[in-house]
Amino acid sequence: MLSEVVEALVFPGFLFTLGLGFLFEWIERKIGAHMQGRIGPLVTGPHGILQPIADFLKLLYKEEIVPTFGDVTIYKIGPVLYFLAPILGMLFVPVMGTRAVATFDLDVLFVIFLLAFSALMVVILSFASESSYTIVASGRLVLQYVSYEIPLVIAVITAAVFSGALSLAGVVQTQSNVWNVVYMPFSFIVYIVALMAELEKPPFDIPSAKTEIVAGWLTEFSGRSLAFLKLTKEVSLIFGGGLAVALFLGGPLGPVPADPLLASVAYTVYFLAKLLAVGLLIFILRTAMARLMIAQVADLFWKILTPLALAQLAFVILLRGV
Amino acid sequence: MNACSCNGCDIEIVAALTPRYDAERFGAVLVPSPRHADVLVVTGVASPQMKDRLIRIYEQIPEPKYVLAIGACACGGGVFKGCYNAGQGIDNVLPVDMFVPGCPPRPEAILYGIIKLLGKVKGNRKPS
Amino acid sequence: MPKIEDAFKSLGAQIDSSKPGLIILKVALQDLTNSIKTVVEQLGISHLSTMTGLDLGENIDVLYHFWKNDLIASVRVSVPKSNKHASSIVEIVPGAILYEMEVHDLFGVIFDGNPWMDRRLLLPDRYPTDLPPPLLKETKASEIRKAVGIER
Amino acid sequence: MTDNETKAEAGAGLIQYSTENVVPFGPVHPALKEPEYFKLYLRGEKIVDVIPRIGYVHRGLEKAAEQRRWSQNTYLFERTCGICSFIHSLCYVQAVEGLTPYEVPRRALYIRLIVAELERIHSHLLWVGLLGHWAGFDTLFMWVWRDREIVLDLVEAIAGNRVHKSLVTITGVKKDIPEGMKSRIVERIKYLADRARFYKHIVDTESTLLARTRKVGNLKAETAQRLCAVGPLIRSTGIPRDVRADDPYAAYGEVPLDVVTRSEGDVHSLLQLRLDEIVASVKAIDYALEHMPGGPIRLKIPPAIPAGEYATHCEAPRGEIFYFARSSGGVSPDRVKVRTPTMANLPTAIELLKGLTMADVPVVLTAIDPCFGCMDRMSFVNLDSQKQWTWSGEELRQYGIRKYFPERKI
Repeated sequence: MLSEVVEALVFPGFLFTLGLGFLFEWIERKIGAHMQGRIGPLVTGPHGILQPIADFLKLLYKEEIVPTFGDVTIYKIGPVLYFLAPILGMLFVPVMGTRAVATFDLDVLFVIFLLAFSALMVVILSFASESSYTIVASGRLVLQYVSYEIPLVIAVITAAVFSGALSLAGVVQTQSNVWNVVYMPFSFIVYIVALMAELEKPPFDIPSAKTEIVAGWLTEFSGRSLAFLKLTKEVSLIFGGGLAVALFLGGPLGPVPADPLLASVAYTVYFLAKLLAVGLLIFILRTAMARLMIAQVADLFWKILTPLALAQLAFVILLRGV
Repeated sequence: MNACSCNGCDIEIVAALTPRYDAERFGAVLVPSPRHADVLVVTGVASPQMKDRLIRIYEQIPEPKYVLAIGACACGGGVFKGCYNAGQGIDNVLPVDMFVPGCPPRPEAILYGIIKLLGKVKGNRKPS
Repeated sequence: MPKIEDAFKSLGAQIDSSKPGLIILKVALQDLTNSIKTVVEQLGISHLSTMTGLDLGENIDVLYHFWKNDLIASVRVSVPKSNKHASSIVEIVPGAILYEMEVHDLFGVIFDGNPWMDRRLLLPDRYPTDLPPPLLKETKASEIRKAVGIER
Repeated sequence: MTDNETKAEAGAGLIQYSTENVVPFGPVHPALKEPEYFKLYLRGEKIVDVIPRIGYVHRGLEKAAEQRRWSQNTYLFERTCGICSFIHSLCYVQAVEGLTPYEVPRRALYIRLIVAELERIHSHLLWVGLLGHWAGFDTLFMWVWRDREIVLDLVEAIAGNRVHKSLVTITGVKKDIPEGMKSRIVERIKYLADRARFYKHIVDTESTLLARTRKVGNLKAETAQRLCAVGPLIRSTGIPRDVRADDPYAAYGEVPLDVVTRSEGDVHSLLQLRLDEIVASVKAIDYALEHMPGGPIRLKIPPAIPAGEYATHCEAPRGEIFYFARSSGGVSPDRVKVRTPTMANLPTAIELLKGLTMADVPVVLTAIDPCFGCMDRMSFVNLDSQKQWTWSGEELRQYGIRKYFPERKI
């Protein structure tokens, strides 16, 4: 029983995800800076690696201003719920081996629910802090959410249908020799684009557009809640990326030595490598694009990505059926 | 924040963020909302029209907050001393922690001001 | 260029030979609008660069500067300080609306027919209405500074 | 309608619900983000009237100039605007030189032209970078501003200061361009010309940026002409109005310069136009450097300026800038009038807003993007229901898109 708790709390669970979250935020800032010819964080820690942690800690002990006219209770508990969703999700992503920490049969559906839950939590949060900016931001959030949710779900379902299993562990097992992405490159692309929309990475960072509506739905948050919200953005990148790895890139599978302990280490290394690859892909795309207008985002998703995802699903069903 | 400035200091502040000077090395990043900010960077002579808005913005920043006055105008009215619509510098509007003189100060001087401010922050550990 | 210059001569403008490309046409207050109309319609000079106010002691001169390729032609009108009223030329040159507001803010000349005369363009909200406009010679900058509250 | 209205009690007369926060805190793009405020009057959906309220950056320069001596004012007027500071001092000095009988040495005229064109390149690069930042394309912003440093280095080598050059005196120039520096300038600005062509390529091909700039806020030539617009704004509608070509000052008479115009009048053509102008400026500087005559660079003149009046104008990066100086023979001026290019472009901005429906307002504002900042605050008065509410520029965008989203084709 103890090893279950340790696994949940320390290794592939809570602390591991947090560490990865800070690491990936550092990678993102560094890559973004270097692509723009800058250096990025340098002073805090070796090559500025401790910069995200320093920002997080600084925000923790800053004063927290709670808007009186907003819905105060949701304003207080909201960030914590929003923070828990991806953390919980990470428990279902197989890291150490084909079985994740807490896998049960229909966890693909549960994972989709978690994705949807964190998106809607953002909308509730932005309504809770009643300022003219956040109301506008929530309008845009809903619009963006509606546009990317359908293709995202279709992409995930395609992978599950093809592997014939509704649990992530099952999907990973069927990919032992050939990764899913070979059969369904389009749904992988759709998944990545939809994930960037969910994480509000440019070109889809309209709800929290820095230059337009101040900080969008983040405007009213400060101190601890802001610290958690920023961290959640990174952690949900890890969760989303982990899902992409599990569904399309064969999870932690790869040539592995026999001895079980060494095997789990090798699995983790594969998983981290693939996760890093997905992360790099997103970071490079993020720096190379301008921000789209909300109407263009809806156009992009409804007119291009959804039919693409459906076509891919049909193709996979045909392939599977025959 | 532009409290009635001629933009000279503003473009030098923005230049301090671009590749050649890159304030992000020290972790200084543009933050879109006062709620997220720690340091309020003010330029300009704080003319009467802008004074009360300057104070309102200052109040929206959570503790511990610092004010960095950049440019001769922010430090003491600068070349516009005596103009009928120009104040005498930011310090009789807000409690200023760090002055960066110069019209406009070079981006290196602005970075030096930020680092000195960081030094000051380390000095008093508990929020003021 | 000569065509426009002697057109202006016919309207009675004095041309200062030492400053080429600069024509000043002195006009009485009441036929301001139709002289502007002749400049804009007959001579085809439609670009009004700006309007300048001058405080000359007993009356305020308002100059309308027009620009056409290499010529700056200015129509000059002097408004007595006793009743500072002039007719607005917004119908002829719509671009003049802000310049008139500016001259109104800084010199107090009221342009009848300008839709936004009651609004302020440049002065701070706290500028007291009883204080004379800033650019008149008699108002001292320190007076304004005390009234507007930037000096104790 | 968004929740602000439902929150305002109905029928309680003119309810003022506005966060009344005019100053755009958060240095979104500090160089251009100066505070200003427009009041739009609506008849139902259509905007009937627009009232500008600027003056947040009004410091009373013209009054202060009357208390300072002629030569001191060059430093004062240089600081009306940080981005086009040299052109302000140049235009002021030319206005004063018009009053004096002295002849400015030709070498000084050439140096003035070179530094003025360098400042135009710096201002255009700044604007292109900030437009990228405004559209959320930070990479373009960083790259363009990195290249802008080259221009600032050159200007610092010539004049000693990056932003406020303080190079110009009445009838002359303070510092000379030594022979050795010429080759360095030529080689550095050649690199800038290639970068400008590279950015033109990006602006044309990057799909996300194109989506944000093509067909945004197109301005018709007739409106621009009627409202006395100036500079790139009017040149983007096809009218070649440029003081450097029409009424050449400094050495522009002797230096060949091609005036760039486009026809669509939208933000995309403004971007193209400014990048083309950078290339044209580079050519002009090359020519001026080669044909620079020798001789003195300034004259010593007595401080008192003979009585008289003179008006002159120059081509600032954003359009025609106008100076009027009147002297009563004394040591300090009797009256100095300044009209910045953005003041001339403001009526065009207002005219474009009128007749628009609320939905199009933010789109058009990004197009005009006047020098003293983008509109960040607008308050509406609905004449029918007498309700008044204030939205940030962005809330308009949101309202517009939600209202038009179904049938609007971007």
